[in-house]
Amino acid sequence: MRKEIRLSGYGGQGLILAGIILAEAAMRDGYEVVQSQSYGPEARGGASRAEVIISDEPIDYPKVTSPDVLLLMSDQACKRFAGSACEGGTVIVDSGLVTSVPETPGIVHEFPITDMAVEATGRSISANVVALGVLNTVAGLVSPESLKKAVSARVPRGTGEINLAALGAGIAASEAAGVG
Amino acid sequence: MRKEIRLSGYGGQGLILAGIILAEAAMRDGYEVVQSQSYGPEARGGASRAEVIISDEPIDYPKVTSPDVLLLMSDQACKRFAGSACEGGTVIVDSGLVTSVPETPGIVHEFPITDMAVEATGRSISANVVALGVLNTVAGLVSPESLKKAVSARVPRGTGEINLAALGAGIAASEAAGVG
Amino acid sequence: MAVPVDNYLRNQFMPHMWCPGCGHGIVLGAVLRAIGRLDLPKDEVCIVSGIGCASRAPGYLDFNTVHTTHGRALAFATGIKLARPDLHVIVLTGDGDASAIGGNHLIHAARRNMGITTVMFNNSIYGMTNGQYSPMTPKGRYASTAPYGNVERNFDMCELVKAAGGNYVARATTAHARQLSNYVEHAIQTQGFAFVEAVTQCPTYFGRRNKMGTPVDMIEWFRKNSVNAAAAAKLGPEELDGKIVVGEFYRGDAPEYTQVYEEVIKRAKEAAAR
Amino acid sequence: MAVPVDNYLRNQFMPHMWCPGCGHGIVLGAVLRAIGRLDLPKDEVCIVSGIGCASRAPGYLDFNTVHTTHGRALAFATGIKLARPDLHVIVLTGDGDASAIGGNHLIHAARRNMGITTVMFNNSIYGMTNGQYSPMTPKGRYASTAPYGNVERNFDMCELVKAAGGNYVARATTAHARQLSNYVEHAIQTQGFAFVEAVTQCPTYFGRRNKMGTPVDMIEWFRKNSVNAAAAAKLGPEELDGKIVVGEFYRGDAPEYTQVYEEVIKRAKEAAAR
Amino acid sequence: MPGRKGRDLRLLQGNECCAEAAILAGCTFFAGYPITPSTEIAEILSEKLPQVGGHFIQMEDEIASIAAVIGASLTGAKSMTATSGPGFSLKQENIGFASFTEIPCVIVNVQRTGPSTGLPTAPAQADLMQARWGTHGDHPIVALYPSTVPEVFDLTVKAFNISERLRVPVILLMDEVVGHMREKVEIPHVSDIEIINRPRPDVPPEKYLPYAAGPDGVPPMAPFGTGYRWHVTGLYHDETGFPTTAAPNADRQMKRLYAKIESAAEEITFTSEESLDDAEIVVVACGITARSARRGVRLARERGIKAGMLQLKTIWPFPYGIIGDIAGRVEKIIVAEMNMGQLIGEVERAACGKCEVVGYSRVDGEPIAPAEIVAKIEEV
Amino acid sequence: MPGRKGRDLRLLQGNECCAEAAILAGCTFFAGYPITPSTEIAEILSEKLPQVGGHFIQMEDEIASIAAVIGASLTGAKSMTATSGPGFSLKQENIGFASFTEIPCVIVNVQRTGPSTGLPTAPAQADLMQARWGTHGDHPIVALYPSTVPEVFDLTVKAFNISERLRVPVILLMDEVVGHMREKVEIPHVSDIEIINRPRPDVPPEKYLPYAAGPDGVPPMAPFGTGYRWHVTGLYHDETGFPTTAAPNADRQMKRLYAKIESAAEEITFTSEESLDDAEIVVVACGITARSARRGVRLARERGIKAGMLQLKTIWPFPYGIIGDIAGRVEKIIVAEMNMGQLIGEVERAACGKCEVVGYSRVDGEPIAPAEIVAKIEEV
Amino acid sequence: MTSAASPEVPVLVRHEWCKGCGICIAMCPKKVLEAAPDGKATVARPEDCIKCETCEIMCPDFAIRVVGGRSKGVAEGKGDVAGARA
Amino acid sequence: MTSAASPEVPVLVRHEWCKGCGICIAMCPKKVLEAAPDGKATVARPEDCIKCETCEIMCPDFAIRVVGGRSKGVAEGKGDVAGARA
Ligand SMILES: Cc1ncc(C[n+]2csc(CCOP(=O)(O)OP(=O)(O)O)c2C)c(N)n1
Ligand SMILES: Cc1ncc(C[n+]2csc(CCOP(=O)(O)OP(=O)(O)O)c2C)c(N)n1
Ligand code: SF4
Ligand code: SF4
Ligand code: SF4
Ligand code: SF4
Ligand code: SF4
Ligand code: SF4
Ligand SMILES: [Mg+2]
Ligand SMILES: [Mg+2]
Repeated sequence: MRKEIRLSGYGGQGLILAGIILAEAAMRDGYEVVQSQSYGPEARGGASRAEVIISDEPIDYPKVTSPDVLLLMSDQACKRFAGSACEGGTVIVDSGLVTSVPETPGIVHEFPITDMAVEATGRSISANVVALGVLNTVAGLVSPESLKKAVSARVPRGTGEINLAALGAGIAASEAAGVG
Repeated sequence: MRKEIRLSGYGGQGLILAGIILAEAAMRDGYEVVQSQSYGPEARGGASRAEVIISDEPIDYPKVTSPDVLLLMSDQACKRFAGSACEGGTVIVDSGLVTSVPETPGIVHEFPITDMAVEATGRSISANVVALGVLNTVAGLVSPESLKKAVSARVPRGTGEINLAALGAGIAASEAAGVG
Repeated sequence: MAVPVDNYLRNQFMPHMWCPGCGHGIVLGAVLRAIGRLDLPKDEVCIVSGIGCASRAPGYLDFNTVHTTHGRALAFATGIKLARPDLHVIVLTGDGDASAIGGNHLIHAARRNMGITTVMFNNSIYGMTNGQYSPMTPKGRYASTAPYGNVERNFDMCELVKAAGGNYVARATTAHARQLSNYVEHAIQTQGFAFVEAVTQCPTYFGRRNKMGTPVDMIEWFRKNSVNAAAAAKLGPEELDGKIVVGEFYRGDAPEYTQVYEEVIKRAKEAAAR
Repeated sequence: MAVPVDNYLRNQFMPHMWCPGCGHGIVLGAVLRAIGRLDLPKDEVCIVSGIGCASRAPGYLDFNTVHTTHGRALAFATGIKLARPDLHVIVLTGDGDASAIGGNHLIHAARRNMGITTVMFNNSIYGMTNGQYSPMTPKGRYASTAPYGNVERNFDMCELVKAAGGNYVARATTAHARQLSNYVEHAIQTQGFAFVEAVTQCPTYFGRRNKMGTPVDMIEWFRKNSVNAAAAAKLGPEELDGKIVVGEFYRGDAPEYTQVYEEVIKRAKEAAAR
Repeated sequence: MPGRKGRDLRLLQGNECCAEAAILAGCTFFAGYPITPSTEIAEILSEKLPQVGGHFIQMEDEIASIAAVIGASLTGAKSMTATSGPGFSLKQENIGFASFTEIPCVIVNVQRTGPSTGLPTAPAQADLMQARWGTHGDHPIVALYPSTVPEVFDLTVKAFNISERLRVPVILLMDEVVGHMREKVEIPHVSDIEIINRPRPDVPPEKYLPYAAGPDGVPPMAPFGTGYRWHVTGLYHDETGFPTTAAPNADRQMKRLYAKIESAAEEITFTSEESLDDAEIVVVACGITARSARRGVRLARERGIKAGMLQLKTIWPFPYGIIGDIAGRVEKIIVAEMNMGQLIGEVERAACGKCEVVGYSRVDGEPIAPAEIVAKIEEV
Repeated sequence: MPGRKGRDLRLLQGNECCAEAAILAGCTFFAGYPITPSTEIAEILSEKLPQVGGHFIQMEDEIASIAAVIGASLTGAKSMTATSGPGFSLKQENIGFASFTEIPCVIVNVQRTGPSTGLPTAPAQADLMQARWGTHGDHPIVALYPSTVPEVFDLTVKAFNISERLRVPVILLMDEVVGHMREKVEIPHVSDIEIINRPRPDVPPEKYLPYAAGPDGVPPMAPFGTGYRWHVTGLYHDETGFPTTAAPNADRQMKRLYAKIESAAEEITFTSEESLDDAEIVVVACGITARSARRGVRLARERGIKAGMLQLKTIWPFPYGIIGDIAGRVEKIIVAEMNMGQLIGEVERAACGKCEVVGYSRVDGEPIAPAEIVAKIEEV
Repeated sequence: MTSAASPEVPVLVRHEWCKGCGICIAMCPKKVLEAAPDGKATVARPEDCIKCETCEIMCPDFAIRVVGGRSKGVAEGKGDVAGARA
Repeated sequence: MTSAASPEVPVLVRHEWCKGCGICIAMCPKKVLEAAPDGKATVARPEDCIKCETCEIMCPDFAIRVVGGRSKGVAEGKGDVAGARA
């Protein structure tokens, strides 16, 4: 098993942290894992991206080429990465931010992620963790317990509660949507 | 024919200039020539040295190993280089400056070179050119005409006369001594 | 005839790569307006920079432009100016570029009084590398390499350049964009080395780390915490602590380097002719 | 208890390599007498130099000594001081070493206020490489790379170090060997960065090229052309032209770097314990 | 944060891991100047070093950084700096000084695509030769090259140990990709980490000859300020440490410096291999490329090709012997690297015509993928 | 001072000759920082350049010197700097910049015994590999290496010509001995000296693509301030000169840089040989060592040994082909060099096992004498 | 290419260049400008504009041009931003 | 090892270290010192010495030691050389 996950949006959405949390959850589940992210000009202004590879054997090639799971949290991210999803892969879109989803080989699931975050925690900044909840529920990557532990371990001090709420909101919404 | 000449004394005696003049004279005579000199700490305080190789074929190895002609103008120079002369080579010593000549495989010719310079030109600084006159007369390296031209071309502006006088004094003295 | 700013931009590369609200664009605008008022022919302007966010400026400008190595802009510019004294050579540099790795070239260009205008975009941080402290980061401020607060004092770059021998020295902030532009204009008009420190906001790193709010908040902060030179002269060190002194601090009239070197050429040619 | 100078020499390497009449030995004597009066334990003194005639000093001194790379003495010294704040770190450097290639490290050491005493042996020339002009060669003087007279102005290094943030700044010449020694003593006692410029004679290159006569003549020249700081304050720039201003110019009390860093360690340990 | 089974499992970025490993290896001093993609090492150490009573300083440039590191090392502190291409170029003069004066220190170069400013956030493996030859004059150097984050841990510790043991600057070459990616690392308990400290004199100060080496060629080193007053110079020096221009000494000194590395070559040469035994085609690679090479070789085996791979974790001293042996028993060696061909020169030299050596290069800022390796294996 | 037969025969020091040749080659700009044993070049140019209306400046260090040289070259001035080991190390970052941005310039390195401060007035040939690999990242470079003062003249002129022709920094490696010795040189009349100038655009400014190269891989270069406003950057850039991070461009750009040198390799490879035709043992050497090798080979021939020699005047690009050919027809190659073995690595690579390659090194600051060469020839 | 199509609009905002930093909006002494839903500047009260050029000078993105401004894009003058707002 | 063997000589010159620069000779306020034929310093008029230590402080070669000087080789005090000579 090798799962490639790409989280993309714009700088400031916290997607790199989301990638780290997901990777750490996978590690807690005993998987091999590699997490990486975009640097360079695209990290400033343009599309930002975090990538995670989860595998049950050592990961040789650490780059994501055609993600099994793709999170798209901006129009620019869509433009750049929608086509990169693997055939039949899971594509999660923040429907509140993305105005139109370009063609993609994956199967699109739309959630108003940022709006959900505002609703659940009052802060749009926790959209990254909401997204994690959604994404993991839809794609079934790691155990919910590990994900929770990883969230607690990695979010900034004092934001644990809020972020667990965000995670819960994401999980609940996707379960409710019947895609979990 | 390959002749190795080493001029040695202390910094400030102008022996590097003397080496250049000798080399230039040899060049004017149509010889191949290499001139080099000491750098490094020994140039400051310790024994200074200039070397000339004159040859009628291209000079491959440009270092002097056992000089055919050796000029010694200080005790330190004697100590360091007297032994380096080749068997039967010409060794010219400034008898006014050198207190004792160590053993040498060469044949020693003593001249009070610096005193001669003061006598001939009133200036000890022209001892280097006096030495050239002596050395060339004794060892017969280059034509006197070329030597004169080289002196005129290389000594500082306005010192031509004095230096030609010095050269003449050196030539005369060695001729008088019957070693020319 | 004044030339509008747009005329100096390589529009095809806009929008530029600077973050939203980054003050570098305001400083660059001030520079371009100064060039426009002086109506310098584009072909006679050479812009040189080092490496950093600020140093990306030349790529957007329709002059002879060089984006060199980190800290070395003034050394490259010195070669350009000496080989072509008729060019207007302007160095656009960051605080790290100019005061850290490039500090030596700065003081030597000032000492030689090279006819170069230097505008230092001082955002008190290494922006390009994501927010480490620079020699212009005030003591106590936070940065990614100063997690416990910066223990180093910042240079007073204007004092330093003056002490090194520069002929023109001034400072303004993005809250003083008009003066800033005037200072740059005066700097370009200076014969000899001219230095303008432009205090500017990096909301992304300096602002965020130090909880300074939005770009607008940062500009407001500059405005509130600035004192002009005349007023500053009447204040004591405690009162000036944490304040930004703005103004034109020095104008000298030492001869410019390349002009002096023309003398050398004259003398040398005479000597050679003899 | 004062310790005599001889005790600090590595006698086996004497006589030293400096030319007859070279002022470097006088400056070094002044430094050693200061150390002797302060009675610093040899094991607690670390002497650091760069490259040049002046920088050969440490080889002759019976302390912890490092002869580093050209211009970098202060950067090496910064590492030594920060890792061992209890050592007395003294940098002996030439004008080329400190003001040319090493200029940046000098201003940054001053800005950081590193607890280092720097004595710059200023003979206005690159001695070791046979007499090229340095950033301390006065305008108009001759050097092997200034055959038509030097076109560059020299730094006022004391001003520069002060502007950069040093806590102690003084200048004397070999004609003022006693003051010089006192200044070095004060420098060593300074908490923070201390800088003493020792104007000294290079008879071999600077003297000879500029027809300044014997070493004695050069010392006399220094004496005649020196003005003390108090007197200088009353003179105009023309009157001061070509003069050497000697004296103690500045004493500051900014906290020393390694002491401030101790605070960081304290805070960090607290943070880690939390 | 212990993981399952009580092990200290951590998800660490390569750069972060390097910083953690440095501290566990005993590093107490870091001086640096920020540069992508190495900066995280400095950032993390600025936070962690003072926590253990160590010192962090951001210097005015890279030249000053390596100088401060050497200075600190003179006082006995295990010292490190980290940089990338442009900074590595600037450090070269003082790396030569450290090599020649035998002051231990570790220099991390997280490589990016050069030359010049290049592509600051893209990976390349083009500073391999510079790591060996970047400074002027003959000089000994050691360079290690991890390909995974756990290897970063291991080789960072080894870098300090080798540096201390042999009194030589050790360069840790890293790929941008490795520096910036997070992987699972098991951090050993500090008591399980082998730590080597520089040899100290066992004679009293009056008897101390700072450059008199034992049979292993490594002279004992007394920290400054401990009663041993010695002299350090970048001039040729004899056993006393004082300069001499004597030709026989120069010869002796230089040859000892080379010999001390040579005689330890075996203990400091680290490689890792895959299916080498019966391989007919062997891929030689290092760093991130070695991962793809490993996968590529497995895929090739699946297709029935007798492929193998050799990962070089020690680049300098170069394992000529090991590669020469392999060259003698295989048909082809493929050297895969992210540059215009650097390692391949050394491999060709080592192979000495015993087998064909072909290169596979990529120089566009993208890592080489396993499929490319397979294709190359199939092609040759 | 015309010599006999109206020729301009002069007795010149190597460094002096380099300065004279530079001016005759069209050099109008020099920036440098003094360092033994190269300083005379600066000293002479400080006097002579203003005499021809050129500019000399002594910068604050070597980094600034090469930067100023590149800056001046941007305005169209043929520019040069001169240094020795420590300064050469410091210049590396900006040499990479010049190589990558294709700004012509000549860098003289009069080598001394390194590493670090080493033996500042003693010769060594230990910056050979640094000349190729001193800066980070892949980059093209050319390096020439004279062995006599007349060759200094010739190769200095060629250095400028190649630099202009290929828009590449050219390194002139010299031995301290050659830089400091005086020999007879015949200075050609200026009209007899072939001078090559950098390609200039033949299109109007609006059509100018500063990095669009013709078939020879060399793009035309417009001096700053002549109406062509273009952008120079050390980032990867496309034909327009503006930065791009696109991977295919990076690949294209780097490969063009290598190809432009490769395609000119023949015209820029200079060697000199002695009795190669029927030689069984060949000595390969450069610089001052080549002189002893030549004499040594003659002496060996006198003793009936079929010896020959190959002098490399172009070190980079390395003449692998020429040496490979020789290796194919001789029994042994002896590589004589004043270092711990640098050239020999390249020779071994070129020989590729076709003949035995043995080294003869001297690392004590003294040149290799002809007798040593003879002895080595006899020994192998 | 600008958000102002009608000729009487005194201030042009180059929408593709604007990054929505809000500086012009905050600095305009007459509150002429406002943020659009995407955060970028729009001219909300053109009639209030006094053509002081503060917005143009303060825009870090060269995204604002005051039509027929006094100084033709090379604004000079005394007084800092505070002055302009006062 | 010194040119002064008898105990009453107030100034010792280390002959092997002296380079004959003449500084001590010129600077001595009492003309105690003179140049020997080899240029090196000798104590010509020991009886005139006032032990001011100027010679010791001014010797660049550490070749002079004033016996029982006030400051035991760590001379301090006010006044420059001119002062000492006055
Ligand atoms: C030799 C070298 N060292 C370090 C770097 C990394 N670097 C790039 S930009 C920069 C600092 C930029 O700061 P500043 O000059 O203040 O400009 P800003 O980004 O803040 O505008 C650094 C350290 C480099 N490119 N080259
Ligand atoms: C990197 C480097 N550049 C240049 C040199 C050559 N060099 C040695 S000493 C020196 C100048 C010394 O001048 P200064 O510091 O004034 O000392 P002085 O010899 O005058 O006492 C120079 C340029 C060097 N050793 N290293
Ligand atoms: S990082 Fe800071 S300096 Fe750089 S563009 Fe962004 S705001 Fe401006
Ligand atoms: S060259 Fe000058 S500075 Fe150097 S030792 Fe001689 S006199 Fe002193
Ligand atoms: S010109 Fe002045 S009033 Fe008009 S919109 Fe701009 S800032 Fe406001
Ligand atoms: S200041 Fe410029 S970038 Fe910012 S909101 Fe206004 S128009 Fe847009
Ligand atoms: S101590 Fe004073 S008086 Fe005595 S010899 Fe020395 S200088 Fe002259
Ligand atoms: S000052 Fe010193 S070196 Fe000079 S003559 Fe006197 S004793 Fe000798
Ligand atoms: Mg900045
Ligand atoms: Mg000096």
